[in-house]
Amino acid sequence: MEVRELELDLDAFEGPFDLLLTLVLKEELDLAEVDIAGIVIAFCERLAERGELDLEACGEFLVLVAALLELKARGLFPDEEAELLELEPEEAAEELARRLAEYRRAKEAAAWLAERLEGEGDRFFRLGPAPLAPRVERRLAPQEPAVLVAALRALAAEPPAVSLAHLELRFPPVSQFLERFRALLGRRRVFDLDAELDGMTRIEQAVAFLAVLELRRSGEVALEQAAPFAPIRVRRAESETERRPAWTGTARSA
Amino acid sequence: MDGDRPLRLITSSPVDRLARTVEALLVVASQPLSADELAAAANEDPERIETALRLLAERFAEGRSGIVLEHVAGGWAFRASREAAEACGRLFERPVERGLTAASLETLAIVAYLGPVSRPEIARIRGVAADSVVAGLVERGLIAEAGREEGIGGAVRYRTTPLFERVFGLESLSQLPRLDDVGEDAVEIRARLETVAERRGA
Amino acid sequence: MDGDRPLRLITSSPVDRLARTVEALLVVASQPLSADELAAAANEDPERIETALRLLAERFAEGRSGIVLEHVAGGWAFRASREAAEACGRLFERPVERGLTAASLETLAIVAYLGPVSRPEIARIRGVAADSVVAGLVERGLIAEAGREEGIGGAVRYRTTPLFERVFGLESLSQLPRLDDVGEDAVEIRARLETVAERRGA
Repeated sequence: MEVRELELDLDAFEGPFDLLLTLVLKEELDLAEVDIAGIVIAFCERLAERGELDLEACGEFLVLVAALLELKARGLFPDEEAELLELEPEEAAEELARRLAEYRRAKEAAAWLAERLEGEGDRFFRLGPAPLAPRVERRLAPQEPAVLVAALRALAAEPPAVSLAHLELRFPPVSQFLERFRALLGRRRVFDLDAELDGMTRIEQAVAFLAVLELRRSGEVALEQAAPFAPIRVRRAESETERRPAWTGTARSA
Repeated sequence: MDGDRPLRLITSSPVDRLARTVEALLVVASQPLSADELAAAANEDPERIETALRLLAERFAEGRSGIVLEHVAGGWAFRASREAAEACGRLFERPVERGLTAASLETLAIVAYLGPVSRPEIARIRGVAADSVVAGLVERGLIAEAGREEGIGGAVRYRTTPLFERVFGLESLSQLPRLDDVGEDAVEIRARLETVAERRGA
Repeated sequence: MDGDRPLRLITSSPVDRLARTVEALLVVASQPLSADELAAAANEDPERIETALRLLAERFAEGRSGIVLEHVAGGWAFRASREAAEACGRLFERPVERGLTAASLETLAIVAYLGPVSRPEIARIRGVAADSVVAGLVERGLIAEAGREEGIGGAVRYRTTPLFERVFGLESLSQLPRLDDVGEDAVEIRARLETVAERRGA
């Protein structure tokens, strides 16, 4: 049985196994799209049809599927993928084979450790201190009582008065600007925000901008800006629906 | 002691075999083991365990072996012989420490001036949990438990130890420097510290 | 071994006295002690310690005593004799080894052979993220942090601990078997990949 001729019928690929492998190695097929379990099932079905165990084919197949899984796992590590994408398909295949060998080695070492652990199952030893071990002596050089006095005085010292300076930044209420802009829109259909903000402190400008956003949210105005950093124009909303605050919705009128 | 009697170390006698099992159990244990525990582990009668223990007590006796079998509260355990005490001391010794951390000093000062005092009180005055610092000072032998606060489930209280007095060169706690600017006695000092701590927290 | 030769346990010979000190040190130590550590604690020449250790290795040998002296993890330590394993198993747990999964063993193997090695490197070799497996091994004390990779923000690297050597009964990491040369293996796999892939191209 030739593994390379195994016919596959997957979502992402239809054709013989060796073509799939070629496309993958040339990076013309994204492995993320390939259902590797589907390949395994196809192989097992084919094996069952033949009714005999073809050990050589199984070995071949396992190596190839392991290679595909390794390639797919590579997708988990984007940095690595970028690094590998720079490789020619030829080099990528070589790198892949090297990694596969490395992983196989780790598995062999793990198997050795497992066997070793099994063999050491009858070796018991104490973890941690002995029941009647001497206490670990932590010796302290002679100390001056003055350090104790200093420590307590520091604890007894009044905490420094908390500075309230930062609280003196006074924020004018947003409502103040809401009223001001509503009044303005009562007289004019549209105004230029930058012109209105001119002469205000930075904090006032910030609060005024919040007020404009609030008017926009409630549907009372529409905002226009030709380009980033271009002047913002505030336009009175035309229709009744446009003016209705979002949270009342239409359900209420129904 | 019949010190010159030779002991055959290898024998196939059942008691010797049991003694070897008990030796093995004791060298792995991190707690003393009672005769019952040994019997259950060895799958043997407690009487035969007692016999094995007697044999081992003779073999692992002070002056005869560096490993000494000792009967302590809770059971049997191996310890180092007294003749090896100096060597063991060197094995467990750590370099002399020059000073204490700020947290340890604060805690130690509170216990020295206000003790006996509980962990929750120390935590209240310092404004941070005191558990690991208190445990560290207990381990170093600078403070020790001294009863509990009154009432059911009262917290453990701590006081300083004679080692504390030695390290700080004091003959007694009454020799601690006075802290009149903070308070005239423990009651005043405590009140002052607690007031400040509350204000700090606020 | 000349198992039936009687051993006098009490003698006043200096080597015997030193052997008793070494016994005492080993029975209270929490980890294997190197000849140098034993020499420092006993305040003796390392050569005389070696002599004492040889004497003790004979006395505390498998089959002869329930306490066995072993050379492990770069030092000397007592353990229970294997013949007492069943009794020990009834009394003691083996928390370090319990439930070591295949993934943990693979990771442990990678750290043992390639360490110090970082988590990303482990992940690259195993093809899956290694975070929880590494954390589990650190918690068991089988691996530990060992600096960082070079460069700013380099990944933490890990190596195996003396406990790893002790659990697996290794005198040192150099006792790990040599594995097949990676190069050859890679060539073989490469050849198989190519025969399959390039036949299609033809």
